Amino acid sequence: MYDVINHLINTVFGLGWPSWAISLIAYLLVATILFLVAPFQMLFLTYFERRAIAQMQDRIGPNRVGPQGLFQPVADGVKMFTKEDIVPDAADKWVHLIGPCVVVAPTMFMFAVLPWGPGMVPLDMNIGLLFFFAISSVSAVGLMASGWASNNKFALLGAMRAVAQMVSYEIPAVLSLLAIVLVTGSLSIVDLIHQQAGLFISSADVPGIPDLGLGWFVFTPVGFLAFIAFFIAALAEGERTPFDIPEADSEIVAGYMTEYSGMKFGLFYLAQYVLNFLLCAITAIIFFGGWQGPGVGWLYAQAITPTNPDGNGLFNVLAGMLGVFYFLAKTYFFFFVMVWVRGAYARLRIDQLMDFGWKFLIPLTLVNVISAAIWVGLTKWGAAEGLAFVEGWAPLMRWGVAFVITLLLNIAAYIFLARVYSQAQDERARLDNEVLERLTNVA
Amino acid sequence: MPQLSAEELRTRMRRDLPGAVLEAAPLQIVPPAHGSKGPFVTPDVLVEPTRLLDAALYLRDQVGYTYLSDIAVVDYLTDNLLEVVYRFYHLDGGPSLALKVRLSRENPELPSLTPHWPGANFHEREAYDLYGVVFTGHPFLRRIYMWDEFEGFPMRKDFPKQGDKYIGAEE
Amino acid sequence: MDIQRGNIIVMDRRRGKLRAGQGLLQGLKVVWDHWIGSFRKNENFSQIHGTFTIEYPDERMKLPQAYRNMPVLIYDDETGHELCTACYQCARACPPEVIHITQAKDPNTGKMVPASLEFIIEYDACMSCGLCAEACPFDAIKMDHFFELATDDRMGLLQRKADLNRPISYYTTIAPDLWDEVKEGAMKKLQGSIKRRPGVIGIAGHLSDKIAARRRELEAEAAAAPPAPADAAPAAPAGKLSPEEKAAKLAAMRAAKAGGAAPAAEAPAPAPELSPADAKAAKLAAIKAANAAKKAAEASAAEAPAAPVDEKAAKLAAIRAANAAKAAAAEAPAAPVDEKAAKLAAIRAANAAKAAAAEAPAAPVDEKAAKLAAIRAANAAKKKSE
Amino acid sequence: MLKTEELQINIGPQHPSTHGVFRMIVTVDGETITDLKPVFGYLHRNHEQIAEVNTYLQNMPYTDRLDYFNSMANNHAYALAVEKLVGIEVPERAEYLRVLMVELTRILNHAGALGFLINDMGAWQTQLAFGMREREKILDLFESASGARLMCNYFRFGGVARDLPPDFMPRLKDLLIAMPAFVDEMERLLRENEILLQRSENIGILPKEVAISYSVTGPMLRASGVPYDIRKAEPYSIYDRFDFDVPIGAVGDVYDRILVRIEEMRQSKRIIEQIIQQLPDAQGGHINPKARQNVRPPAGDVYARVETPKGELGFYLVSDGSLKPYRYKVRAPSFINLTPLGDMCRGYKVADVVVILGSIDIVMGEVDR
Repeated sequence: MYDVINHLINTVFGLGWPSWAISLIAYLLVATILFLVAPFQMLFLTYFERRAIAQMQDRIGPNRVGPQGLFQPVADGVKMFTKEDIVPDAADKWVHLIGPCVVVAPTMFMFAVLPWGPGMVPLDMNIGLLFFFAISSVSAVGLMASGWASNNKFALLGAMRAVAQMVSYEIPAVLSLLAIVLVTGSLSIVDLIHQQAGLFISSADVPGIPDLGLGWFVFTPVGFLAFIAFFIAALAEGERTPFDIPEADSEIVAGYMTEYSGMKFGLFYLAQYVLNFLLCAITAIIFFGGWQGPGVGWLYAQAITPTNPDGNGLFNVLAGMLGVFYFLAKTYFFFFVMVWVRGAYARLRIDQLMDFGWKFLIPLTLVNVISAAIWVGLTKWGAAEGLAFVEGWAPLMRWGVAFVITLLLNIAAYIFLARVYSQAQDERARLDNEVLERLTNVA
Repeated sequence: MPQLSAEELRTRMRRDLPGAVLEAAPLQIVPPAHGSKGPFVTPDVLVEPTRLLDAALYLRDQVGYTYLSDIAVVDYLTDNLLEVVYRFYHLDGGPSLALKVRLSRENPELPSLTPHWPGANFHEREAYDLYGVVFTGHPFLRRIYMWDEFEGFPMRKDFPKQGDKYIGAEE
Repeated sequence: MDIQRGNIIVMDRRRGKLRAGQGLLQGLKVVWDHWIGSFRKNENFSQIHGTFTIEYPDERMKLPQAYRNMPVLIYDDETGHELCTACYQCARACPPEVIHITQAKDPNTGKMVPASLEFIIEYDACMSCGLCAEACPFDAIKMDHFFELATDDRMGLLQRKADLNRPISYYTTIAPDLWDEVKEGAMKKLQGSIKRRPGVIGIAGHLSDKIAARRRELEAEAAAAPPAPADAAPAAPAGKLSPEEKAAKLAAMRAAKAGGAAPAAEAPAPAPELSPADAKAAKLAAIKAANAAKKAAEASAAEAPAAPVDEKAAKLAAIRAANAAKAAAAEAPAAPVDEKAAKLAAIRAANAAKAAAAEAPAAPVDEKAAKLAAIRAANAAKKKSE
Repeated sequence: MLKTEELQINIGPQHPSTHGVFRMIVTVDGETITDLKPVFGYLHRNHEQIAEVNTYLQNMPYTDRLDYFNSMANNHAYALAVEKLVGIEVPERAEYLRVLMVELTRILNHAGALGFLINDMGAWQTQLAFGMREREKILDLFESASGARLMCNYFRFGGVARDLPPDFMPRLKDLLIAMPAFVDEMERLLRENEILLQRSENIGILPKEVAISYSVTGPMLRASGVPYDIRKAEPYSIYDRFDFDVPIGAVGDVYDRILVRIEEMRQSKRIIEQIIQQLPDAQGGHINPKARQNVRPPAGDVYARVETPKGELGFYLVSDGSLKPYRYKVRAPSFINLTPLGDMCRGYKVADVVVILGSIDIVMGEVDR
């Protein structure tokens, strides 16, 4: 954005403004766009989810308000706004009010590091990924605050579950990203995307691969396993089925949201759907190349960039449009997968969720980190790091060996852990029965 | 399938549990207005109320009718008694065997079967709630349908069928 | 326990199988198939894919004939007579006791008539069980298919007879086969009860005024027609008459014959025209009928003491004369009438006149009755003249 | 020593997954249940006393309201009781129609019950929607035969209210084409799904002896390993003419209850196929011409029961020789199956309570009566 504004003001109009002014204009513009985009994402996602899940259930879904029911979320929003805001008598009123705000704010921050297209990132932080996940865990505070302040047993149970779940699932999420970070050697989200150029093989691993923007990490065993683990963790982070335990409507009514109504309730929804969008987006970015796709790289090479200030502004627009299209298509696909999963599965129990996170997902991601280390060693290291024997191999050969080894390692780890985990389940069942026998005094 | 008739059960119980089985007196449930259908003599086994538990356990342990299906109370107002019907089944199939107990309407009291058949729990609570039959030894004999403050036993034949005295009482 | 004709299956729990996500993938596959299938509609019962939503206000399910919602009363389109005879079978069969019936009485005799005066169903408490329709021996109460009964009026669901009446033609549109099954018996029973219903009793409320008016009109016409001399008839060749006119003529002739025999109905004014073919003629005929009726009433009043007729016949004649006069006075301008009804009325008038004539020679049975009839006739005549 | 306090939670009466107005006073230690007391009666309308002021036939529509999922099965039990009391013969064709309707009821109940159970586990209504789809088809058939979808009021003493309409059989045959696909699909969704296995295996175990002493009935009793099906144990109507199997469970947990219900749908389909084969040869009309509307049984008492989809539904009738029953007692399966709820839930988590409750498959209209 900075480059485009700079080009417009200083080159086209020749005004010669200082760079801080251009930065200010660019950021204001970007912030405005993002704050407009975020709620609309939420509106569209709710509509999208309701239609998609209705079709999975052989229904039609909302189709009355506007063309094909497109204005249904708007109608819902109007309803939300006009509803009475009820605060329970026994609630802690200020905390009750602050809770939803604290939940929403971090999700908005997270847009700051999200690249939408080539060169279209509000802020290219060199620790973007870290920022993203650090900020996302702040919302747990808001959840706990609102659950506590409601002074309702269901809300408290829900909040405790939410915090436990969020804290537990940060770990597999970050561990699975760690594998990718190991491979790329960078925490910058923009860097991650740039490294996914190529054709099924990242051009960062094997130089000279034709660049079709398809060198996604998901095509490597490390990336694939990391993707599965990360997506599962993302479902838990975003409180989606089968991990929507904090707001399990069939058990604890609505969890921490039980005592909220009107727009405060709407804020929780906003936060949840924006977070879901962001998680889908980050999945698309890290494992599926973000805006990478056939054609974007070539278009962007012609555009005005810091490295190529003489490019054509038209190509900025074209590359941006194509990149945003790829990015959103991938993001919505992942959201569709979330809806799909929601359509197919029941919900886990809180202790089973913990079991799954700690006993299966975290060991699996740890193994994956080892795989990533092997991958890095085989594809990137050389004599300097003490791996002289791979020096002589061709890059493709090195890539192939790394692929096979990590694939075998990951499959073995998966099967081993699945077996161990299901044995652990049986053991738990036996223990449960013992507890049951102790507690039950059946004649 | 076991096919034990009520008559056979009666003879067996007379033999094994002397004194527990009573002769069933005919019931005058037919109001005079309905003509001359005559009194009604039950074919089932009538048990002495205090020996009910013995009889039920005999049925379960000796005869093999382990499944307690139903406990029904009938209010025979003209005969001034409550009849409690216990219905047992054999899990190999076949028809039921019923034990009947007759109680006075003023002070109906029976030993509870809940300690031996936990499934009798709700049946007995229901009988207590609607008819006022007190089951001694029941672990949690509370009203089950009506609220705890309710007075009277709504299924008894002399309970007023019209009007709501509780609305009046609140005023 | 041994089981006849079958086995005991112990469900296979598939223990010992490695569970590593195959089941989850199977679930996803099922849902995916449904998502793909949802772009077309689920057409018949043998399909399990495809949307099966019926978008209710836009499309509606075809309700089966046996569908029952709320009970309605049906009446005959042709005569307007309700099938209900107020036998109380439905009220007795109704479990929540929401049917309330009042039986109609003959205003003159005070006797019960096989028709309902008022028929109330509390729709709000009705449980649509259909026992009333099953219990009805006259097939007068049927279960409607209309289900959009929501209302914001608290008493709006208390349905009176006027709200409950539906024509048979309506019922045949919703349940043709069910009506065909019972049609014959129902119509036979209806004819039986029509015979025992005087006046407009038993006719659907919104039709009763109309039918009564039409009847009176036609009776007046018939009363006007009788005096037409038989030799005045051939003014127009018979072959050129339309069937309706022919029928009317026939009726008029019949009435005239009867009227001629009856001294009470004798009227001097001859009707020059044949039949009320056009408005003008009708008006003329009506006026003439009024006159005739007046005269006839006077005559009967005068002659009553002299020739005491049977009480019933006298009363009938008097009422009829009064009605005819009233109708003639009030509705003389009301122009062309229904030909069929005219025919019916004419025939009926003729029959009545004939009956009166037949009974006139019969000796006075009861002095008191004769006197009463005479007084009544006189009163009627007086009223008419006023 | 660290001391933790137990928390009392009211689940219900206004709760998304209590299947009506049902309340459970749950005492939890953390998330583990230490005590559970069911409280009900919110829907109590003294059904039994209403029945005492009605004539025998007038009670028929009221039995629909007991378990509004299976009105046909309720009708059947009541009709059997009165027929036994009065001594009315039922023509053969009517018996076939009765069994046909009751077996369709079983399929629709189990389809719905499984859907609701999975919904209680937290699925977003997909399984329920699939179950409801098949249920709607069956309800369409009911509507065309009896006139109503839920409150069928179809049975009469001595037969059924109406014969089948002409389009019933083709539609039923269509339905039977869809039925195996539907059951297989349900099985694929439920049987091996790891999440569902985790939620249902070894949850809410009711051992065989305990189940018998608790007098539970129906699929719950069979899931506990007792092959007691009234259709086999004391064949009523014409159930002795059909071949069908009795599925039983090995452990008696929620998973077994799911499996038993799936298998019972298959067996019901088998019975319906046999009915379609035998129905054209059946003698007699749809109603016994001698059976009138108002029955006046001799003084006496009778108990008749049927195997409804939920279990043993029994009617205990005492007649004083008048037009109205002197005593009318309903032995409701949902009500009795609730008895072991407290003991089944103890030691499990809060989330399991709703699953165990869902696996009992209660309908509050029948529990509260």
